Amino acid sequence: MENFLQAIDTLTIRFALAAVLLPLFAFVINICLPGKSNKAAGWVSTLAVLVSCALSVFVFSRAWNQHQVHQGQLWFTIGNIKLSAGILLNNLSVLMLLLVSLIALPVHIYSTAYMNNDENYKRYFTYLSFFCFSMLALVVVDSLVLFYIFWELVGFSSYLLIGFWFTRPKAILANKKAFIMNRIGDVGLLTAIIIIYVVFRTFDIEQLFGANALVRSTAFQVPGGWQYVACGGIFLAVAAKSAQFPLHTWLPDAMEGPTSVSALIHAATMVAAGVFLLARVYPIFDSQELVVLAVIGCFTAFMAATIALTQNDLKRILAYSTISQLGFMIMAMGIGAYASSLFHLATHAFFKCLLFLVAGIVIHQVQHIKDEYQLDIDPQNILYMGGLRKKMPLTFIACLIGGLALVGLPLTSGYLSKDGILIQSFEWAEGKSWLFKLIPIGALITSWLTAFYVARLIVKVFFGEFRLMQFNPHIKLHISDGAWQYRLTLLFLAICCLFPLFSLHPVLYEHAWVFSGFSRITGLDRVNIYHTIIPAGVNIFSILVIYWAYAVYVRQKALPFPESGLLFKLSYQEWYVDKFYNRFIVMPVMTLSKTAQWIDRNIIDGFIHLLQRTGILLSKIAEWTDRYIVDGLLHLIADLVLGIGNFARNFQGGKVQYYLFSMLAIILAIFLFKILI
Amino acid sequence: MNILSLLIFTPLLFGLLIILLPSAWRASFKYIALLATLVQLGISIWMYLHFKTGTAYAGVNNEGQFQFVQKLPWINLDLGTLGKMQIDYFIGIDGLSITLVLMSSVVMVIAALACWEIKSNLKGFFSLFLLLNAAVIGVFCALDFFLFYIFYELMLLPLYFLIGMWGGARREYAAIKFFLYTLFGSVFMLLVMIGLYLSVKDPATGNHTFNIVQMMNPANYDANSVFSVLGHQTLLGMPARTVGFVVLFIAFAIKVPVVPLHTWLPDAHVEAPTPVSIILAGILLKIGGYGIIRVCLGIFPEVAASGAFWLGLLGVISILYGALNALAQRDLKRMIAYSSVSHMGFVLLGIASLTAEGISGAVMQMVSHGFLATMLFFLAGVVYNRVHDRDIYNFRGLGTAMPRYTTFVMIAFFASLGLPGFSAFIGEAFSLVGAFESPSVNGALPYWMAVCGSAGILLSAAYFLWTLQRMFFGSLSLKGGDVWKTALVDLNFREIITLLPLALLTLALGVMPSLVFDKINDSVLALVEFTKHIIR
Amino acid sequence: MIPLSDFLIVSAGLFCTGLYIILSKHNAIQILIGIELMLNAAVLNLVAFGKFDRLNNGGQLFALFAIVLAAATTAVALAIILNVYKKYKTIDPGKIDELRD
Amino acid sequence: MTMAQALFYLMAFIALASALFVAASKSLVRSVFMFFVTLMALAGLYVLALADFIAITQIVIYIGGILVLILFAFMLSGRETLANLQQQDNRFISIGKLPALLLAVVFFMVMINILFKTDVNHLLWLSKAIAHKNVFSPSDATVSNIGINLMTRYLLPFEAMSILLMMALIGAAHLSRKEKKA
Repeated sequence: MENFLQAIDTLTIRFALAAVLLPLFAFVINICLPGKSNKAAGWVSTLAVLVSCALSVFVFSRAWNQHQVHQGQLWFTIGNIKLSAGILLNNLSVLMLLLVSLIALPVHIYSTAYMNNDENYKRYFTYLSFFCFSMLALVVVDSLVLFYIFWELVGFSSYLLIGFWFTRPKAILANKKAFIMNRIGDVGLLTAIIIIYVVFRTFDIEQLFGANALVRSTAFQVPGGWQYVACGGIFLAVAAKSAQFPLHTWLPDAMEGPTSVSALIHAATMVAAGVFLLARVYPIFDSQELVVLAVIGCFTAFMAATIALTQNDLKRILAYSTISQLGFMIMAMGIGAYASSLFHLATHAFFKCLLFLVAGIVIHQVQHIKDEYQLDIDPQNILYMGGLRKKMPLTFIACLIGGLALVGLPLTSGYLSKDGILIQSFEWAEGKSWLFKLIPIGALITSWLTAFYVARLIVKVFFGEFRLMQFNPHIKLHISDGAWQYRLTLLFLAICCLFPLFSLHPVLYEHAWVFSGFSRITGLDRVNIYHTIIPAGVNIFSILVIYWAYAVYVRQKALPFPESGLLFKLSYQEWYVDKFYNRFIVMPVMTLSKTAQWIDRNIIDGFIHLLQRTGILLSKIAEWTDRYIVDGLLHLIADLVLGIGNFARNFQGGKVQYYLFSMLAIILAIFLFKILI
Repeated sequence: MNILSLLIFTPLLFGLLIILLPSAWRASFKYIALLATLVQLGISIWMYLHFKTGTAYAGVNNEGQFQFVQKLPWINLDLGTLGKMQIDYFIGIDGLSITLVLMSSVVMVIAALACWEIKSNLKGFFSLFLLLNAAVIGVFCALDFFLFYIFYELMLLPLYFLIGMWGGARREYAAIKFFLYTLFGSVFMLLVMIGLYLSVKDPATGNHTFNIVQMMNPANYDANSVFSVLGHQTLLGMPARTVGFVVLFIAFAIKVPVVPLHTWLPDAHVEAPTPVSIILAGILLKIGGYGIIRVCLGIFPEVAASGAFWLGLLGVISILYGALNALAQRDLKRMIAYSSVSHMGFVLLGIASLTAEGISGAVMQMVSHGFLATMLFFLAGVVYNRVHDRDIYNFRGLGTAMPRYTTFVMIAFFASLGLPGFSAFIGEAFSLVGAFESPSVNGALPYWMAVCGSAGILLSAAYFLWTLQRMFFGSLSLKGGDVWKTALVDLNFREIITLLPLALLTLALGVMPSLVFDKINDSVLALVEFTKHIIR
Repeated sequence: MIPLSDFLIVSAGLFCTGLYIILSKHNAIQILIGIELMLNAAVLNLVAFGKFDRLNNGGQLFALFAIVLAAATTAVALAIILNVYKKYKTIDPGKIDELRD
Repeated sequence: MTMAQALFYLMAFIALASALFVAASKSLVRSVFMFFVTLMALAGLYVLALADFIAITQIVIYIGGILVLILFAFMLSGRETLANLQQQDNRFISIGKLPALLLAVVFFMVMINILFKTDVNHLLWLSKAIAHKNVFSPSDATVSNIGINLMTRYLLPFEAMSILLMMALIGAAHLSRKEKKA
């Protein structure tokens, strides 16, 4: 029986491994394919994802709510540690595996149409496959080192895809920013992993955080409070990857990448990796640290929602809404709503992906018009759009479903997950001081803000008149829902945004099957009033807000706050965070580096040059001594000899009589000498 | 014939051949040099494959455990009452050196392929090149301090001429700076070497000896000698062994280079011709790290342990300071040179941790940096050869003009900034693991150092990405206009076959670090055990 | 009997006079005369000492040889002086200084 | 003082005085003629030294040969030469000649000094010669003895001398010949 189970487990592991590795094969095949825009690349990648999606479904069915499966193999030995590489399949990882492959599949199909005219078609799918591989691997690996590796690889593939159109200056600035901000998180994660390793002497996730985990049994204590550094590091990693305050600013910029990429990476999967990381290492946090998480998540959700209110770029609005929703998830983690957070992660992946794909179609169509009439407009600006619901009905309906799910109206999946979080947050704040109450209230306000900006977006894009007409009345609109790839994916995702996929009961979130998979569940019992009053209150008020927005933007009623007001500016300028970073972080670092360079040039090299000059001076002194004192002595002797010689030369006057005279004089001198002595 | 001697002297033989051939055959010299390096590579691969692992082959302080050993009496002078002078031709390798030897052989092949750009005075260039080659391998293999020193000095001479004669505009300045710096280090090393010689006696013969392995055993020191472990002699008011360690460390730190002693490196790298830059960055810097491990740590372990804080501090300063400097550079080669300073800081940090993970990480980082620096300098050479300009601001959008080149640049840059999957990640990560582990294991380093070290990873991302963005992305726009546009052709076949193995090697090491760790693990454990033992 | 020393003193006087002429005159012929004077001083010495060699007549015979040689010398010297004059248009030996360093 | 002694001092005075005149004379011709007087006085001194043959030879060769040769050379060489040869600045004592004079005087003193130091009159070999009666007496006939000695004992120097003399004469003739148009 044991062996039999073992065999089944091995099979599951192999399937999971195949699901992970298939995109890698697609990546390698795509690299080897000839040509820049080889259409085969798209099909290779899509096929790989299709198969891994099927395998994921299979693995999910085998592993969901079963005992966890964990197999590994020795990777390498360093010192006395043996590092293994392996796959850990538990409820969390199979859920994510399924989710990622399920989202990736429609995006791939969509991309084959969306990128059809791009000259770097092959490169796009190469990158995309690489991303899928990294992301799938990230969710199933069993060791923190491997986790870190794929954590960074997803960041890297996101870098590649944001800068896919690398000739656009904005795109390459955005991908640099994204990578560096993610790097901050990576450094934090690396630090945290190493500290965890130093304390527990293992990288294995199951041993660390599993059922009988080390983290639970042993207190996570490091002398000097370094466990807080580890938690801070993890938090940094989460904030960077999931775009939480203060590291959120890369995500709106990352919208420079192709829209399909934004849908997959920057809405559904990669940004959710931060939440996934939290779920993985959840036991490491104690209650205080969780409060910090909740505060940050709530603040981010609120801030991003306020920014989304005034943005005009279609994708930026969605990006901020993503940040806001991720804030919800982090907050849910912080308040202990572990399962709700993951549930929201799953539902959010579908509806946000759907919204992005819709945005992609709209932008594509506007881009066509722009190219056709040579207009100088930004195809992503919603101020130029309007009235598209008649031209592209399917898109409109899909967008409506996605939008309603995002707002969290009943019958959608978003309602189930979001209200769950809200209810649990009120329950959590119960019995705590009023300061803690701010968190659920903030979340509540945020959900109403969400309703407003979603309504604004849909109204501006799909209702009213097509505003480009005002610029150029000759424009003929021959736009439609587009290719079958578009329709298919929208249909699929729109269905996934409705409640039946997650819960058979349309109103009560507690019935969602996701909750059955995770043991740490609180607040499922309808013990208090919140379970009724909050969904009702939220939704009624949301509908009012939507109507208000409709009134403002369609009926042209006055704006609730003027465009010159401080609040509007704060929102429009994205709370000045980027400007703050530029001034207070980027500039000082650049100054520091210039200073370092100056030190190098002038102080260290200056010291060397001083030594050199001293050496030269010494050698000059030595040379002077040599020339004027040592050589001087020699020259003195030489001059003396020369003088004597010249003196003697005078006798050689060629005058015979002088010769004779001198000769005789000398003889005489000798004589006299002889005589006198 | 011992295979290790063969490895060392093969290039010398080929160098002799080049000297003997008439100059009219100069076109063939580069092929001869390439052949020499390929033969050498073959030998070292053979050695790598036949290298035995296991605790019985750990080496380090156990003479019997070294492999491919050759020990011949070399200089034996009877000095009468002063005893017998005993200098052996003693070579052998253990886990610490095998990977570096293999890495050097690979880098040498690449450097030989980069020699295609050399156009003047080929005979001189290639004979010096091969002489350098022999000396470098010799340093990694020598186990007799005297022999080590000879090889160490023998490296200097060809390098001086290679930089000074075939270098760029300010080559004389760079060559002299390089020469003075390294000479400064090695002169003092000579003094310590002689001090050690006079302190150590071969237990078998009772003679003084230069044998490095025997210098590691405290029992071999004369009780009253200068460097005696138990004698506690002082020099200039400081413990003699501390002085010895510091002097040796400075000598190797110049080579590494560690921050206050690093300014020769940017100048030498920038002015040197590409193959010499490759050798400088790829191999020479590793000799510093290798020397610190083998000599400083091996002979003076207790001083290293007590001074680990300062070593670590220097390492961290190198990491951060080098990275900040790299961020401020405009010259591509200078930027890479400073990045080398930063990356070699991890080596020092890893060594200073005195843990198995840290030292393994340091060795891994050296091997990895060997390949990556080679790749980076080769790539910088590619663009410089085409347009004779390296200013980052003068290029934009090379990605569209030279897609293959840009691909390799991206691989090299991302591998260097520590992207997982490439070898540098493993090296840096495990150096940091060592540094983090150190406070709880031996208390050598505080935690904050490791944290500062990891900040270096962040900065390296900043300068590499900035360069990528500024130089390779965006729309094509060059300072030299259309002239440059025609000159900047994509990589040719030779360049691709040079770069491809490097890219694959660094990838392979990143995916399978066991290629390195399996070979070095026993030695590193033995070294750590040995240092612990001595300290106690 | 005239003492030998008196002869020698006279001879020395003549010799020194000749020496003076040689050193001080600017005329080659006068210098030649000075030389002859010195020769004669020598011959006087020979003759004076020759008085004490009756058997072999050494002093007298060599005085004879000296006189004959002086004659030959003079002849040659005069020829040289004339040639020198032809070439340099002077017979002042002080002005013929091509041997000067 | 015997007659001989008186004559000796007279002759010596004439010789020295005329020699000094030669040295002092401004005129070349005069000095040549005064040199003639010196030579004659010397010949007298030879006679007083009991060397009559030498005295005769002196008169014949010196006065008859050399002096005449000088005068002839002097006179035969044309007007120009003559005028040139005569032009000279010949003061006996002048600043330029002072060193020469000084030297000559010192030389003279040295020689005299040596003469007295050696005590020439009582040299060993002179005493022996006197003892062996190897000294001329004023009555001796010397010429025959000279002839015998010249042909026997001094034959080789005599022959050598004759060849030398001939060479000198030929040389002199060659040197003084008129050069053909070269």
